[in-house]
Amino acid sequence: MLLTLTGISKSFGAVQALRDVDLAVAAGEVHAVLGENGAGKSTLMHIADGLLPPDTGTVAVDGRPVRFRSARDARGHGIGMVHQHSTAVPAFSVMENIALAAGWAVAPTRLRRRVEALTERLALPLDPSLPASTLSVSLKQRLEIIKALAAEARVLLLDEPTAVLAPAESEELFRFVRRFTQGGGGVALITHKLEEALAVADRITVLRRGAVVLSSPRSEVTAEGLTTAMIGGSLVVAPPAVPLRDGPVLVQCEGLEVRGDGGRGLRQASCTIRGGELVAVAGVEGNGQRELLRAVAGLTRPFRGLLEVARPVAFVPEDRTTEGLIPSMTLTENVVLGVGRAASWVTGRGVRRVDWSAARQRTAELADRFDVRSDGTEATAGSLSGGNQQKLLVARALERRPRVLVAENPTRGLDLQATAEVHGRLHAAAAAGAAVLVYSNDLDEVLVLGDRVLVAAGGVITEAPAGIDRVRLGAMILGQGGPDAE
Amino acid sequence: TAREAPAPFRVALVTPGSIADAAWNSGAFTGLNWIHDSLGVPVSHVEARTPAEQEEALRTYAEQGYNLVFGHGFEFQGPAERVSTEYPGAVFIITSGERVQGNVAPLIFRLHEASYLAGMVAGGVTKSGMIGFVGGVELPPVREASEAWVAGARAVNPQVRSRTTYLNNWDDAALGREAARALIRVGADMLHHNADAAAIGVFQAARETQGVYVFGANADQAALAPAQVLGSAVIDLPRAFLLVAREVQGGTFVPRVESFGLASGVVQYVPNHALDSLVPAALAARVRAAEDSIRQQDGP
Amino acid sequence: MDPMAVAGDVLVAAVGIATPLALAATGEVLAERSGVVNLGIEGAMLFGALGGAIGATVAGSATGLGVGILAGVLVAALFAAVAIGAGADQIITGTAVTLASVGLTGTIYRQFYGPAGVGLSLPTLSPIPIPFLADLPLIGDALFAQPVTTYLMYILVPLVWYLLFRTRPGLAVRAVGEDPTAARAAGVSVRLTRAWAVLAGGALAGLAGATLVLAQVGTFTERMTAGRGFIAIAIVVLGRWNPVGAGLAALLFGLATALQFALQAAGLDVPYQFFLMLPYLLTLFALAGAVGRGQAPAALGKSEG
Amino acid sequence: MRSNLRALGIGAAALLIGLFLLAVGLELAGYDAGAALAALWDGAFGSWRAFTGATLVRAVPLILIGLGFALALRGGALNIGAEGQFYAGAIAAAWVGVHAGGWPAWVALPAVALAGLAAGALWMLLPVILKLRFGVLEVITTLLLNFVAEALVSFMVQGPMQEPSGIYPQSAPIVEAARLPFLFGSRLHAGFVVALLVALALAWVFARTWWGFRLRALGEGPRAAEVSGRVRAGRMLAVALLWSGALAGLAGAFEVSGVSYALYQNLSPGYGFTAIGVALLARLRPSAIVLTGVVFAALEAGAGAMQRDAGIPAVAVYVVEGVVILVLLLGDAAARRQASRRAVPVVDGSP
Ligand SMILES: Nc1ncnc2c1ncn2[C@@H]1O[C@H](COP(=O)(O)OP(=O)(O)OP(=O)(O)O)[C@@H](O)[C@H]1O
Ligand SMILES: Nc1ncnc2c1ncn2[C@@H]1O[C@H](COP(=O)(O)OP(=O)(O)OP(=O)(O)O)[C@@H](O)[C@H]1O
Ligand SMILES: [Mg+2]
Ligand SMILES: [Mg+2]
Repeated sequence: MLLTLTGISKSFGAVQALRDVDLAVAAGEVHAVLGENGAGKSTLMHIADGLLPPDTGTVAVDGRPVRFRSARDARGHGIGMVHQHSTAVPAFSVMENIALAAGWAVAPTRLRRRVEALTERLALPLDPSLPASTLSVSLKQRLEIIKALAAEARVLLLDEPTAVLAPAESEELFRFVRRFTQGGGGVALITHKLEEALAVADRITVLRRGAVVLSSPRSEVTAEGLTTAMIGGSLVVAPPAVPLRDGPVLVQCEGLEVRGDGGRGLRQASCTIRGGELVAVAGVEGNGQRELLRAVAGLTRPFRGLLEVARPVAFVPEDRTTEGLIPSMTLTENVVLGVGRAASWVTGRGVRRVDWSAARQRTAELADRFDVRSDGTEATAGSLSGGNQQKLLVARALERRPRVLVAENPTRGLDLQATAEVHGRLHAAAAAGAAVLVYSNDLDEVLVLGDRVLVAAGGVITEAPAGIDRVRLGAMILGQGGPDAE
Repeated sequence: TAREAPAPFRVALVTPGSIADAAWNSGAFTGLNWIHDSLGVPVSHVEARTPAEQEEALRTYAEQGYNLVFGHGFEFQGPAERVSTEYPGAVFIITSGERVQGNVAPLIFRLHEASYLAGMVAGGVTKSGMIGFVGGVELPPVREASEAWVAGARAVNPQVRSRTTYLNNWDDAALGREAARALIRVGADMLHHNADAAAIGVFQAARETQGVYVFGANADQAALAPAQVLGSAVIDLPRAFLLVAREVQGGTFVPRVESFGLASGVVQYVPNHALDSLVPAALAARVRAAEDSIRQQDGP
Repeated sequence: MDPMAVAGDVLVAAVGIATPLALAATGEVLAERSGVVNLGIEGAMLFGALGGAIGATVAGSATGLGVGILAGVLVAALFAAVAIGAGADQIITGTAVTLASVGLTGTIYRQFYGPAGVGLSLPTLSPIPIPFLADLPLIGDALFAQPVTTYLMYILVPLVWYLLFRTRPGLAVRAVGEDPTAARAAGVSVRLTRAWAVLAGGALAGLAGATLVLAQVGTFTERMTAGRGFIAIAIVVLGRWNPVGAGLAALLFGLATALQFALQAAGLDVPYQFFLMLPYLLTLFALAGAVGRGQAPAALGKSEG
Repeated sequence: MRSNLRALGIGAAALLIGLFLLAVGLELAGYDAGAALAALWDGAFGSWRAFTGATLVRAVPLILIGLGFALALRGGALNIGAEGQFYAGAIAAAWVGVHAGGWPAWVALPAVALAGLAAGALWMLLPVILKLRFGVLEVITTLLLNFVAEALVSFMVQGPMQEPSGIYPQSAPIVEAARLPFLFGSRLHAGFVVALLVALALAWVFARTWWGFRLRALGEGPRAAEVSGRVRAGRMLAVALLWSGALAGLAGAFEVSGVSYALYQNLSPGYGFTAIGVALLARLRPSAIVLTGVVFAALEAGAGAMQRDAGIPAVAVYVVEGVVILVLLLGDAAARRQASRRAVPVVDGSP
């Protein structure tokens, strides 16, 4: 066994995140770890990576017990980790981030060559001199993977590596994972996508509420069995709402042009979205969809063209801990910030006051309704698991009762049940008369969600024909001469 | 020292800055120690840099029953006047003060008389015809000293030109040095100062430059640059302090404007005799004559 | 007088004034890049000055520089123990360390040289002209006929730049200053890295203080640094947290100060207070003129609980 | 609650240990530690007179400036130019106070206070403009303007505002009507009450108002606050900074109209910097700022008493002050660590 975790327990205050968990990663094997949001997957990986000490239990490498005091110790034992959220230093360039993680020398020319060689070998291209802060979420994820692999790890801990990757990128990653295990490495892979786990894993462990509820070889499990184990029952999917016909036009754009970071951006978009419609945008990162969504959300000013958007608008940004939530503030405070003074708990004229007890009460209701699992409404947003943060963001956006709802990758990192719930909410918002505009880098999600599908390619937004299938949509986002992600 | 007295006589001093400045404040502190040693009375000292602290220090001393409180600088005049009405039993002596009011009395040092003599020497010795003065903060006694220094030089040599630089600081010796060097650059070869500790940099600048000489202030500062200090305008603060303290202790003190000039011997121009050769005999004689005539005018 | 010569002399003064500022600011760049604002460098400079004076009294200028550096490191160690070790607020810790340093240097000085004892006058380091270079017109003397401490500054500023931007320890320092969480994920010890950066910064501040004594005034006086530590911190911002930038900003400030005195000495009929404002106003204009637009290290000043 | 008590206990223990070490240090240096610490206490709290006239009088500017500092920092802006704004306020207040002849007190006093507020805000205007227009960090511009303000006061008291005889570097005294009344027959002026009211008001703004909440959101998560669409960062910071300057200006005005009655050059013993410690130690909470303001003021008041009554030289007193603050910090850090056993995210997504 390359890595063995035995009897691991861990609590944060009143929350018991892990309860007597065992997990082993063998050489040549991919061990998938599944579980709903907040099940304790990331916590387990943090313990394996030396970032957190377990309350009880042992970590062993090559059968020998070890005691990690920092990630550096874990690195020393050949363990590398890809975090769920980017751990890149934003002010650093890509290559500096890689040097930091891998312990490489930093002389620029040599470093650049080394990084280029690495990214080429891994088939994960990334411009070494870009500042990390300008990378899109998916490129940040790519950087995470490169960082972990640069350090010559024998064990890779991958915490939802594919959550923000396009299908083609995910396939690249798994090709790499296979090469890695064939070379004698071992991989622990966290994912919410069942088909991924079933496709690449040799062994699957399911966590629920901090405890192992299933652990078997791949050959002995089925998708249904896994689902049941994960959520302790069967998936509840809301019946799709009936789309509203002929609602009022709430979003109208004509010859819209928006400047993006680094020259690219939205070059041309014309669209009309009516109340009751759910429009999904497909596209590879960097083809103008981000600019379109942000312009509709009122965050960036169009450079040219017409844009009319009904108010209020709510926006769910993809980067949930810098643009969405304020990690150091409580759930209530984050909800209050998001809903704004339209909320009933903001009272008075002139000097507006916040009625905190009303806000707390409402937040508790929202958390309950959207199944946001936390230590209570006064817990900080930063203490939530990634999926629960996302649920809070969506709950908060809907609480505004927006006429236009804009969301970027709204189910990134959500478990099956939560994904189904968010989809249901988006449909319900549309059914209630809102115009909903969603971008997802997951083509399947685009197809499932969208009443209509827009395609972003080369900075131009076009409408996909009704009833388009996955293959043709995939061709459209890549094939029409648009610039690739890199 | 144990004394059999119902209310022991006690003396306090409030300085506006550190007593380690080898000049204005250190002289006062030495005076306080002299009082302690000669009269055998308890003494106390506080450093107070802001107007609020200064008033509070005076008030607290009076409240605690100190009989004699020295406020060491003109800035204590106002606070002392305010405090004294509440404590008629205490005597407040304000060095460089302005006027008598109740039991507040100034102790004035006409240091500028000595600075005038220093200026005469400078005016006679300068080769460039340019002299320079470095002031800490532009306070009345500082300005008077600077003006007298220039007047003295012009009395000997009407063609002398002069420059004055202020630091807005009493502590920054490195800045004092830069100010002096800037003066030297425009041709000044005779320097004088009234900048307390910051002036140490002035001496350093003189030591660094051939042919530049410097005059000390407040204390005999020849030791700071034995080969460059031609003389110092000196206040014998301890002597004056002791004099007043004796009177107050003896009950003979009558509030008055007590002003010390050259005649009293409390203010002196002290030449550095090691460099006497640089001062022509005729000039030295002229300086002595001027000194005598000032003493005469001062005289009782 | 020859205007060229006057200008040259002003430049000489500018470089002299800039030297301790540049040294201290370079040290502070190191600390701030690691995410630590050390207001204690004023105290470290003061101790460096006292150490320089005592060291030079006992065993000459070279020893003085060494003792000054050591003294600066000790002050920085006190700061690091409280602000990094215990995770106390950096700004208050720095203020307290400076306050204690003002007092301790004064007390120690009086123990050594008597309560009112100035009288200490040390030989200062004399300028060492560098052959040929010192003969350059205008800038020759200013840049290449300076005391050894200025040449140390010429070496240390690019050295710290190299350290920060071209070596692994430098990368770790910057990572810790930008994003301690990410740095920890990469296996870097946040506290240790910060401690080293602060100690190195203290060494440079100590050297800066010793420079004041040994290359400039030749003696120690209480509070003689007179706020230079705070100016150095402003210079760090002006230099955009880059040692070379800080060196240039220090030069700008030195030039403005030298100019200020030159103008006062020129006997112009303008209230001297306006000349006193000059260096600060000039710096403000430099900032407005786009020089000062920079980004502070993202985790600057945030203590690690 | 229990853990709070425990934290308090640990903080107190750290404090006691630190004070004990300080006492040992003083004894080793040849001073009477007992007498020194007793004088420190007596000078600050020993009598009603000392407490009001020495401690609370000093606390007024510390509290006001500390509140202003906290206001700006809540929104993420660092105002370290309070010293300059204090002087700006003092200049304006002295000017009004000198020229308020014939005004009744109910006109003169508000006029003086308003002058201080306005001048403090005005002194902040340049940093605000430079920040919004050119992106220049307020940390450095406010700091630089301190030096400019000091030179300006020096010019004022020797130039346009010099007292009539033209000898002393100070302004003429302000008229009686412009002097703040004393409270409870002590030397404590009415500015203290205003400082308390401002603290109350600010506590309310932070805890209860929409504006105060958005300001805090801006400080804690600037990007998220802006994306939420609730906060216009530039405008909000400008307002917070201007108020921050105004409060420091008010402190300067009160120092003139409640303590010194004239403009002097070195009116402030560094209140603008000490107050930063006051605000930070209080973790920017207004009620706590009142408390830490009094603590720091007590320390300064006690410092004078140590020189006066225990014969400790001024320089050694600085050491005591510095060490007491460090000891306070260590106690606080120990207490905090005990209280916040709640884990912080080890690796979260926030860059
Ligand atoms: N640093 C922390 N402080 C407090 N609670 C925490 C902390 N980290 C995790 N938790 C809690 O521990 C539980 C497990 O969290 P963890 O991040 O491991 O979940 P996860 O399985 O990775 O979920 P997701 O799929 O949403 O990423 C959650 O209830 C979370 O709120
Ligand atoms: N109390 C307030 N004081 C000052 N500015 C405010 C206040 N409330 C809101 N604003 C500003 O007004 C702008 C609009 O705020 P907000 O979005 O909450 O209200 P709205 O636009 O009227 O309502 P809605 O968003 O529901 O259409 C924001 O930029 C916000 O900063
Ligand atoms: Mg997770
Ligand atoms: Mg709105």
